[in-house]
Amino acid sequence: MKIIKSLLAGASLALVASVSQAATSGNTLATVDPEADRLALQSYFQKRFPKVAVSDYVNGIYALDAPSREQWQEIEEFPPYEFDVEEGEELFNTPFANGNSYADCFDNGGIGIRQNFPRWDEGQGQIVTLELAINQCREANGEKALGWKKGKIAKVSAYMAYTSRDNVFDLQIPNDEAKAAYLDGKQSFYARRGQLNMSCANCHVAGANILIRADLPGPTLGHVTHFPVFRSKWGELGTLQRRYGGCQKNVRGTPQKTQGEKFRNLEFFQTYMSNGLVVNGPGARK
Amino acid sequence: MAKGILRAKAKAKGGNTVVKIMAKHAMETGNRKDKSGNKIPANYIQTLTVAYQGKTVMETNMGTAISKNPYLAFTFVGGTKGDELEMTWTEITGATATETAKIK
Amino acid sequence: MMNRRSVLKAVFTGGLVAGLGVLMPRVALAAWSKAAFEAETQEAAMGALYEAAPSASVDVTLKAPDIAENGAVVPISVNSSLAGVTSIAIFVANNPQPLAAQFTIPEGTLANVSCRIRMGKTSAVTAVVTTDSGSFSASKEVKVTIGGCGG
Amino acid sequence: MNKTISLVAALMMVSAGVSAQSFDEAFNAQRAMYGKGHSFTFEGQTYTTDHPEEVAAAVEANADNAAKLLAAAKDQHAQVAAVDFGWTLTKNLLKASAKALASGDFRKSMDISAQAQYHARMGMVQYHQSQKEWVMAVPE
Repeated sequence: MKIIKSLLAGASLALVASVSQAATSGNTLATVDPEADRLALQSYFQKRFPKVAVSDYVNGIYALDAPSREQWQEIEEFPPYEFDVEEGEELFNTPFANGNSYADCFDNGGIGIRQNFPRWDEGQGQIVTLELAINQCREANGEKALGWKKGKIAKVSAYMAYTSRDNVFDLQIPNDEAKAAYLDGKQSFYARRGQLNMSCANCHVAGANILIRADLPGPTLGHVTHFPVFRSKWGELGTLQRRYGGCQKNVRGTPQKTQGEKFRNLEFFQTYMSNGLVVNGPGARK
Repeated sequence: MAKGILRAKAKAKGGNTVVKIMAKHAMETGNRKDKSGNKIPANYIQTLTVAYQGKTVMETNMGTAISKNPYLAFTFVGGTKGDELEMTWTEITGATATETAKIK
Repeated sequence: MMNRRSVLKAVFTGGLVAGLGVLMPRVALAAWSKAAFEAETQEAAMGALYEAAPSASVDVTLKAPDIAENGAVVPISVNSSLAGVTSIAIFVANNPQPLAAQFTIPEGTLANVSCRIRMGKTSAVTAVVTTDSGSFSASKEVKVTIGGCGG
Repeated sequence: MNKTISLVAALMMVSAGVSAQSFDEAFNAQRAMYGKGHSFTFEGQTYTTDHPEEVAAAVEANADNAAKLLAAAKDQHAQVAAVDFGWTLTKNLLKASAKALASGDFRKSMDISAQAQYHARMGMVQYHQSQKEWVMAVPE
């Protein structure tokens, strides 16, 4: 918590400078400024919802809408994802046929590391999400890759997130290739798609907490911290990229490929925007 | 303890015990249809009884309107940390089991 | 079914008349009433459980959202300050089977329960609390909406 | 309070401030109000609210023309799919058009092809926009 507070103080000091910077943080590798983007987004939400602490954005729409928050808190009394975390732990600790296990593939035995994903992988030359790393781990040990969107992969990911709760996201952009991935993700975030001609930003920046029919879209700040998510609509756990595909379908666009480069870069951009916030996944949503 | 379908959080506090129970169960209503249009037969938990030291402290009868993964919270007077609660559930199919949870 | 229903009623009335409500109704209520749970109207469900229609009471508190986030999982809490509560039941008028749940409250258990219910559409939700001296209710309309994001 | 504003209104507010109406804006407004086949004037000139695809489809309904339009729509759809900006309903339109063509209902097939091609073309427009216009998207 302390870390969050000091980050906050830093953010508010840098506010004035960052806003004007954001306008010029461009769409070329030379001009894009991820840190300015992040601070501009924070300041945007702080201006719109002055009473909401930045650290509360990890709770998504529940940070902004009191009636939904009340119901969500009731649900969190005994969250529906608890079974999944339990099963995820079991899966995580079950050795592969070759005797290795997930723990062997990750730093710190895979415990408390959710905040480091997605990350730029120098060897692979691409962004690696936690789910991609899970399947790469399986394949490296002669196991079949899991389906990307739900079921076992979501459970393992949920358990890994659960062991990382309260750890602070601090994604790094170590080189220009990583920056290019960030830029690509940013582009996707602001690209209008589908018959409804909407971008992620339409609903989750300007449209946050504004009714779309009967739904209140959550703010993009803190959007990714609570994934994977047990969504009441799904009645089960699902990964962030399952939701990405769902959103793209909702605007009547053909969804992009799950764990394809576009979605991984988008996840990288979105998670970078939430740097400084804590892991609170898995979460429960409507 | 073999893992059943129930998870319970029971906390002794100020002379009372607050019990929260969730069951892993789809609670099929019998009103839903599968992809080929056939009715999915009803299969839901009908009763859930909680006993403490042989005395029933809560008895729940459930219908089709209870959500998937049913949740129940209540409070009874008494209860000591470390003691066990006995929880018995019965499905509409007749399946039944008793599971236990410790008061914390 | 008529048998169980009339037994129920008989025990209930008997309990009231003889003042044995402390013990008797509990035994009867413990049985899962097919007539009540499979009834397709709220009147029928209530008729299967209660001798007389419950009267509204300020001593019954029903906590439910104004607008449900998701009709599949609507958190509901009921509590009552009435003395001698023996059971609490929850009805959703517009559901295919309106009786959602029935809780038997033995002595020593507080008249305060929470659960999560399904609601097919906007409906009145009614909590009925039964005590030695009758049945009392509280109602609230809970709106169930169709979502914009693939809802 | 802000919740009573519809999202559409909110989005419009973001783009408000652009004063002069461009041709595209005028066209879209007229199209939204009157549908296709309506005439309007813009800066002294008269235009119709038809999409170019609809104009192209306003030729004699025969097997040859219908097949050509369907092929063009499929081609455009393949292009937009390649850049990952396709719309969900387009596939079914193409199927419906092919079905109408097979059953000899050329007019119907051509109208549906026009719609499908419009979808695919707009997807391409979105793709090109995404390459340049997203940068100012963090509202001030």
